[in-house]
Amino acid sequence: MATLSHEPLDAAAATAALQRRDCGAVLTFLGTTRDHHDGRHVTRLSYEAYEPMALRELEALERESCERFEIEACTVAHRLGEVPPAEPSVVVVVASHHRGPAFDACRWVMDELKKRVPIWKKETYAEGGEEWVSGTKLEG
Amino acid sequence: MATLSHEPLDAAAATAALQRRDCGAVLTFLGTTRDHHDGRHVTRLSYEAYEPMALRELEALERESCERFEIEACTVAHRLGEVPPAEPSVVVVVASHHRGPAFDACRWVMDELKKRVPIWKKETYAEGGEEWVSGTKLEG
Amino acid sequence: MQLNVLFFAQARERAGVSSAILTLPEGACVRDALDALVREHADLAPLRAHLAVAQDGVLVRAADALRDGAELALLPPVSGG
Amino acid sequence: MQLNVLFFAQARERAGVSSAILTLPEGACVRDALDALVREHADLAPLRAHLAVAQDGVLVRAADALRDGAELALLPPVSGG
Repeated sequence: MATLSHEPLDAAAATAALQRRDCGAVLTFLGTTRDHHDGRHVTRLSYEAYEPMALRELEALERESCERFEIEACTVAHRLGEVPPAEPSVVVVVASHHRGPAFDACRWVMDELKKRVPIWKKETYAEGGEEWVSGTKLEG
Repeated sequence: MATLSHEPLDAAAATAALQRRDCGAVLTFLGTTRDHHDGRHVTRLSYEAYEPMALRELEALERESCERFEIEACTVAHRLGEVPPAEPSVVVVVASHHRGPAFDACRWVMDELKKRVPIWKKETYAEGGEEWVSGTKLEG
Repeated sequence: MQLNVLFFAQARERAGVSSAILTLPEGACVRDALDALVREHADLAPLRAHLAVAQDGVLVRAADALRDGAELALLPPVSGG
Repeated sequence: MQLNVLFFAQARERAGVSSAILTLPEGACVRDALDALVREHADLAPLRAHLAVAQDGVLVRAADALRDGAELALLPPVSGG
């Protein structure tokens, strides 16, 4: 089940939820906030979303990943608001019988998430100033 | 740091240990024990290793993965002895600046682990009987 | 017709508001809405070519018709993950 | 020379022991050790072609020389993960 959350994401719980007796592989991707970007020191990172649409798109990614790849389950959670350095802003968990499709699906979900989901990241810099990270134009 | 353990693996702790302020991606692979294999119901799974050599090979995989791919850290843990269904027998965690190399490295480590590390898996079946899972001959 | 316009990220900051009511003549399309919004919020002009627009949560194109009472969202290039 | 032989997985079960002391003439190679082990534990014969051998933790080939006092491990096809 897709989640948008203003609280810290619980990657361990998301992973445990997908450990199943019939699956041999569980892959968990954490996109964690970095304190550097293009040589600048980032002191603050925050995310904003068009929440109802973003949630629907995350749900679509979960569903489509199960259709496109030989996987049994996929969950995506994205954090909103301020995210301290080293904490995850996004958690994708994929469970499958065999490991190959888990890697393929998890990578696909992250690639698509960055192109399709109305979420925006803003960085604040130690040197002063803040900036919306340059992103990808949504295509209908 | 590579680990061989007769106790349950703590995937959450292994993941948390690699969440770093300078890394944007942390990927955690869990190889979990399945209760079915080739249509047979597996009631018991256990692992045996040539421990000193296996540990050295796991350490080599950690080191080589950091040399071959643009990643910052890699840890591998393998459980030995009996592993109940749905619990991880192996945990690989990779941290990197960007997510592409994390996926490549984690997949490579699992492929190599299955070819290079002297560990053996035995399955016991509900129908009776037990079997060492057919594997890969080690090559010098 | 009336639309409830939502502004996100750079669009919100450039417009100085997170939402607004926009009144347009019957038969207006997405392009007409953008024209009106840029007239009202001149700082949106440099962003316009980069904006996607969703009507009631579905992406629409410049020539698509608007529905009275719809929610129109201005979506700058996305950078989630 | 004397070698400490370790048997793993199928090799252990077929030999019925997990370790043994093997005495061989000076100059013996890995092949000689396998010959002697299969003579002593006939059930190892079907596995022999599939075994890898490590001397003191390093994989060796059939013609490689053995070292007195070494640890020789019989390693069936591996299936970790």
